[in-house]
Amino acid sequence: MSVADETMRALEAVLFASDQPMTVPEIRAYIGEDADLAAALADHYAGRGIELVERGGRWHFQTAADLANFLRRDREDSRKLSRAGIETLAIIAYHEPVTRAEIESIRGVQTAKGTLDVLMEAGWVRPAGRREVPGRPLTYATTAEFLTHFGLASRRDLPGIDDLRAAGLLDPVDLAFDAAQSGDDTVETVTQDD
Amino acid sequence: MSVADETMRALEAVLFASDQPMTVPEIRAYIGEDADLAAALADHYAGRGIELVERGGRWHFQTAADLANFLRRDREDSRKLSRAGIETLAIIAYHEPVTRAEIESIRGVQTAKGTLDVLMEAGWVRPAGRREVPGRPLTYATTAEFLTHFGLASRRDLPGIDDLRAAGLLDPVDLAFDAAQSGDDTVETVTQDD
Amino acid sequence: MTDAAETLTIDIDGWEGPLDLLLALARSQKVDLRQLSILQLVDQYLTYVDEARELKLEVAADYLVMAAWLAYLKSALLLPRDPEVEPSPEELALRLQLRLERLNAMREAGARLVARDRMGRDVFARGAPEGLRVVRRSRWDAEIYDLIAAYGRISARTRPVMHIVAVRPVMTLEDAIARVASMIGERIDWSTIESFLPGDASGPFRKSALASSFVAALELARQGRIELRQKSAFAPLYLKAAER
Repeated sequence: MSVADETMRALEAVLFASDQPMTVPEIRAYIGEDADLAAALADHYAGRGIELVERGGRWHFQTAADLANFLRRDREDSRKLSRAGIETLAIIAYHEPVTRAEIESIRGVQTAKGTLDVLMEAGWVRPAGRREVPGRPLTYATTAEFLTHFGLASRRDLPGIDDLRAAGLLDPVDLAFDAAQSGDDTVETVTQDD
Repeated sequence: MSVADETMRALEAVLFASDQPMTVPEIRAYIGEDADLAAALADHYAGRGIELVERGGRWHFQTAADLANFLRRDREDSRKLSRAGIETLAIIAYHEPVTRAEIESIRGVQTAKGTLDVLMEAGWVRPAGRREVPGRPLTYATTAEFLTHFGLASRRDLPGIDDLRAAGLLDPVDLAFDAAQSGDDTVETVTQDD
Repeated sequence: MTDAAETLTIDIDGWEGPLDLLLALARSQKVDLRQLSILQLVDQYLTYVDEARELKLEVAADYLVMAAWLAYLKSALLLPRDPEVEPSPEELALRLQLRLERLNAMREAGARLVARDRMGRDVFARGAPEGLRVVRRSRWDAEIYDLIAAYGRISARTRPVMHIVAVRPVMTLEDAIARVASMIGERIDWSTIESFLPGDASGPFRKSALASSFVAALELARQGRIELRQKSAFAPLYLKAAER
């Protein structure tokens, strides 16, 4: 294409600016010339990031189909799991398979539907069949991805209650401190003081 | 440009598909490569019916200006600005950031509330923080969209801004007055009688 | 704007304030604003306002204020200079000229700006962009410590509550009763309650032993097995086996 070709340039501009694919008569109304140039212009764009294509007698520019993957990008927002989320996940990990009612009874607090959704979205929790009791409640279990994320070879690697106690994680001082920090849970003082 | 150059093609497609002008970091988020290619791609389009231009650090495709006559059909200037609007916009663009009082002192007339509103609604003017003087007046400045709309690569491209600055015409009257008083001849010429 | 002076006579509403009108009049002099004749400008303005009033047009107050100020400026420029008057009329004239220059500069800049190739009027963006997509995904973050700490927290909170009383150095009431009862038989005379405490008792244990021994003494006294004596409040408390 000769860059100096005014009609070709006008055709290019008109097709670019149009918000609709255009028929040859429509193009002619703008550039007032033979609009067969469209085919020539299409050749010029062949193999480029932009293509000029004809669909049902109408011409339009579009991005090359093979570049579709560039027109979207994933954005990952790193988000911290809420306290309810991490507690629910811990209960599932320690007690799986476990129903929602059981989770609530262990946590002592109602579990919002959204909390389980988040854990499933994160890929750490999956539905694990129904329990064969009245109501047939759905149970939940952790996934392989859960193990990978937390660096566990298996669920048996999770520290037991005795380990937790030894690590001070059942220590009421920490518990009281946590509660004071987050200000949400009231803490029953479980053990002694001097 | 080598047609086979995948990154160039991707850049072309992304800029073509975007409904907004894009900064280099934004482009990079999509094509994941050095986005300096924009300038090279712009060269490739030079003289064509479509051009790739940079406005305020953001790139976009647009039709070549000299083809306006082909494209104006059925289009009217929907953004007809009042004289007050044009003057106010010019004052903001050439003086930014500028307070409303400063705008009024140049125009010698109060600025109707609607004038600034119209400019902000058009997306050409934005509040630009307060000036740290008594009363902390709000200042105004132009936007990236202003540059895009008026085809300016940056504020340095404002018509005649260098000449105006050199002539002191962007300085406040008080400053210009002091300069004139400190020994040149302008006082004589203004007072002469015909 | 070339024949501004003539069209002015009928169109006062078209002006954006007195400065705008002055600028139009100044431009009608067809000279660089720096060569402007202020006296001529004053005359032009006053004539204009007079004509407008003859036509019984409403003349806004700020135009009249400007007219009065310009009339003063004119007389000051024409009369012999009074060095006492500050600022001098020449300075006032210069300021007016500077203001007109600035307004004129912005007016011309505005005209050049709007005459540019404008988006949507002269140049056009793509009519039907496909648009770019951002697929947002949350990457949830949690550490193994958070997980096990959470479980610890739940366990601590909800496990059957078990009150464990630590092994504390105490003397129970039973021990104290047995101890005081056995020792009292060996005492002939009145003995202070402290003498019934274990010799090595100290700290919290001594306090506990003292308290328990006191309660034990009261219990034994109630049973009639010992007698108590105290001379006054906080005086030493003495114990002796009851005489039967």
